[in-house]
This record gives sequence, structure tokens and C-alpha cells, in this order.
Amino acid sequence: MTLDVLYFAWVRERIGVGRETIETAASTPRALVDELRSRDTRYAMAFSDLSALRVAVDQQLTEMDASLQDVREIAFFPPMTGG
Amino acid sequence: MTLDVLYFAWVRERIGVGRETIETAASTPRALVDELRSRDTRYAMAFSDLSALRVAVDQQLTEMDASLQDVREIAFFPPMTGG
Amino acid sequence: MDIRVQIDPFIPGALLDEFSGVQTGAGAIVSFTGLVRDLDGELQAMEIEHYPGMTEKALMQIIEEAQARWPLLGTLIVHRYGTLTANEPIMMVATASKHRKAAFEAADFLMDYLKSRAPFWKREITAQTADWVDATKADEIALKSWD
Amino acid sequence: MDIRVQIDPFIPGALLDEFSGVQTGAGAIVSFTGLVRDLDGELQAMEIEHYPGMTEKALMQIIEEAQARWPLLGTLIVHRYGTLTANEPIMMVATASKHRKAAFEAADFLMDYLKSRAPFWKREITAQTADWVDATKADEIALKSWD
Repeated sequence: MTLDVLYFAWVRERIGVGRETIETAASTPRALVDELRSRDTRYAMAFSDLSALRVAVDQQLTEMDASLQDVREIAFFPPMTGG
Repeated sequence: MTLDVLYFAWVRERIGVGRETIETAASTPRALVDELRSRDTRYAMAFSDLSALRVAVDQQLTEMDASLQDVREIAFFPPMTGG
Repeated sequence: MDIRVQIDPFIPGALLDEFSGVQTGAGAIVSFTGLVRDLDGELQAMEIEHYPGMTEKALMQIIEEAQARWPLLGTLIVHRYGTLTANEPIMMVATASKHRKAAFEAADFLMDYLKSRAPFWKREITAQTADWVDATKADEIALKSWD
Repeated sequence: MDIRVQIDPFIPGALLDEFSGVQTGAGAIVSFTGLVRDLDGELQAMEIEHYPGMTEKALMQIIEEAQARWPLLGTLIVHRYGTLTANEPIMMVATASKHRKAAFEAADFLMDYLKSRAPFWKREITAQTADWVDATKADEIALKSWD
């Protein structure tokens, strides 16, 4: 499956890109995080503490164990601080 | 004692004046109300239901049994409806 | 503390910008505007009576009470009296604070106190009627919620 | 429902008057403005990043949730992104309703949800530092108070 993966704020800074296309068989955000961590230390650094991360799937806030079936876009970022 | 007595909203309308000077020995607003009621039916009408009335003494909201000692100005009116 | 009791109309947005412009260090500004409601197009005018002298004192006491409860950087109350027409602003409160909860709560508090403790009385004029607005039980309950 | 996510500055008072002008039957209008705080004069800039596409959807969902809870006549959310300086307005919400409690509660609710559910991230730039603002426990508690 081909996924657009987006990163924001300090997650983006640690990984070094804001957006990339990834070929993966991960079935959940958590599985994708594990896969990326093993690829490169940049990901290991960005994803070192999952409790500090939020995930959106197809632009909808969700959980790390949500399904990635038929998903096109996934985003990882810190807790929001707007307002 | 000489008191400036003020009336607002429908209390003013029932009594027919917004302000008058009254010579009285009443020691509380409640005593003054009783005295006025006995003077004229206009007051009896305006003061028929004390629970629907509010009183201010020297421009400070207070109770019907407050003291009128050294008071210059007293006002009777319905519950406020500003805002 | 900025208190205005006036017969003249005012423009809420202009007042909000004026109020914001004099705050230092504020992170949050809340405003409330009360407007004359239309009563299904029946309203010809709203008349507002007040108690000159006491009104200003009562508003000052209400603001002092709010300042004692929340860390406010600025407060504004404007209230009109006289004859108003449908959709006109009747009054406005504004609060400025570092943080949003203080600004929200203080504005809400100012409104609840103003409603039941500041000497204003409203009357609604239609073609047939000229009725004084009744105080509501909801207003008394709202006031007590701050005890 | 009026949602604006923009890089350009805005003037809160002008927006408040614009918002009020299109309401029909409203008796109460509440506005909240969030401003860039000064950090004791140390702040050189605030940078705001957001997630284009998701931001608009999230704000729309937040407004729909507020509309389901309170009888609102109108709602507005404006939020800037990009580079801002001290005292500039960051964002604004406004609500219009017949009665004041609905307008107050809905504006407070919109802010709590926006803080924790809309994809914005702020960074404060000083001469020495460029730190991402941390989400606070207070924001999470405020959000949960509406459950």
C-alpha cells in the first residue's frame, strides 16, 4: 500500500521532511511507527515517546491502533496548541 | 427626618412621580412602605406585593428591614432587568 | 476599569478594538454584546430607564468583585438608556486577562451580576403594548451560581 | 458558520461588527480574541504551523458539535498561521444566540475544542530560543469538562 505520510511541528523537524510517500504493509499507525523506527534513527528520535504523539488518518484525529485499510494519508504530530 | 424618595419603572408609574421629599419617622424601608400605603391608594397599589419590590438606601441595594438612620435617599423599584 | 452609562448609540467592534488597544500583556479578550431582540417584527422600541448615580456605583462594585475573583488586566462595561430600536446594541462588557478561562468566567460573572444588581429597567413597546420586562427566575439562578 | 484559516492579519472589532451585522434575531453575541503574549518583551515572533485541509475539517466538526449542543444563530472561527508578532490577534471565535448563556457556553466550548482538537502548533521565537509551545494539562482538563 502506498501512503502519504505527513509530519508537523517538532516531529517534522526531527524527521527532516514535512511529507513523504511510503510503501508499507502496516495495518495500524502503531505498526507503521514501529516499521519507520527500524528504518532510520531520525524516526526513532521523532517517535521515541508515543504518548507525546497524535495521529490523524485521512485528516481525522484517531488512535494509534486504528485501521489503515483504504487510507491514503496519515499524519503524525505533537498535541495541538492553537487558540 | 427628611427623605428623598425615588421610584423607578412601574413603581414610578403607579405612584405618579419619580421623586418626592417626605417627612417621616420610619426607621426601616418596611416601616416607610407601611406609612405610605396608609397615606394614599397610589402607594397601596405600588406596594401591594413587597416580594416584587427592591429597595436601595443611599444608592446601595439593601433589605426592607435595613436601618434608615442618617439616610438621605431611598429608592423603590421592581427587580432589575438590564443587560 | 472603564464604565460608560450613555444615551448615545455605540459600535461594539469599535469599542472592542479601543478596549484591546489599551491592554498590556493580555492573551485573551472576551466581549459580550446584548442586542434588542425583534419580537417577531412586532417591536417598535425598547425603552431603558436607570437610576443615575446608583447605576455607576453598582457597576463599579460589580467590576471590583470580578477583579477580586479573577486576575483581570482590564474590564469594560457600557450600557445605554433611553429609546432603542430592534437589533441595536443595548450594552457590552469586555474583559482582558492573560488566560482564556479568567476572561470567559469574569465576563459571564459581570453579565449575571449586571442583570440582577445594576438598576436598569427595560420596557418593550409594540403597537398594542408597553410592557415592563419581567426579571426571570433563570437570571436569579445564574446569579446564585457564583456564591 | 464562518470559518477562516488565513495568513493575513485581521481586526477583531471589524470582524465582530461584520459578524453581528449578518445575525437575525440574536439577543447575545460573545467574542473571544486570542492575542500573542509578550513574554516580558522577549518575544521576537510567534510562528504558527497548521495542517491545511484537516484544519478546516476539524473546525467545521467543532462548530457542528457546538450547534448540536446549543441553539446558535451564528458562529465564526478565524485563525491565523505564519509569523506573528507580540500583541497581534492570533484567532477569534464569535457566537450569536437569542440568550446569553448559550452564547457564552458555546464560545467557551469552541475555544476548548479548538485548543486541543484543531491542528495548529505554535512556536515562540526569542533572541536565544525557538521553542514549540507545550500543550497544557489545563487544556486537556478543560476539554474533558464538556464530556
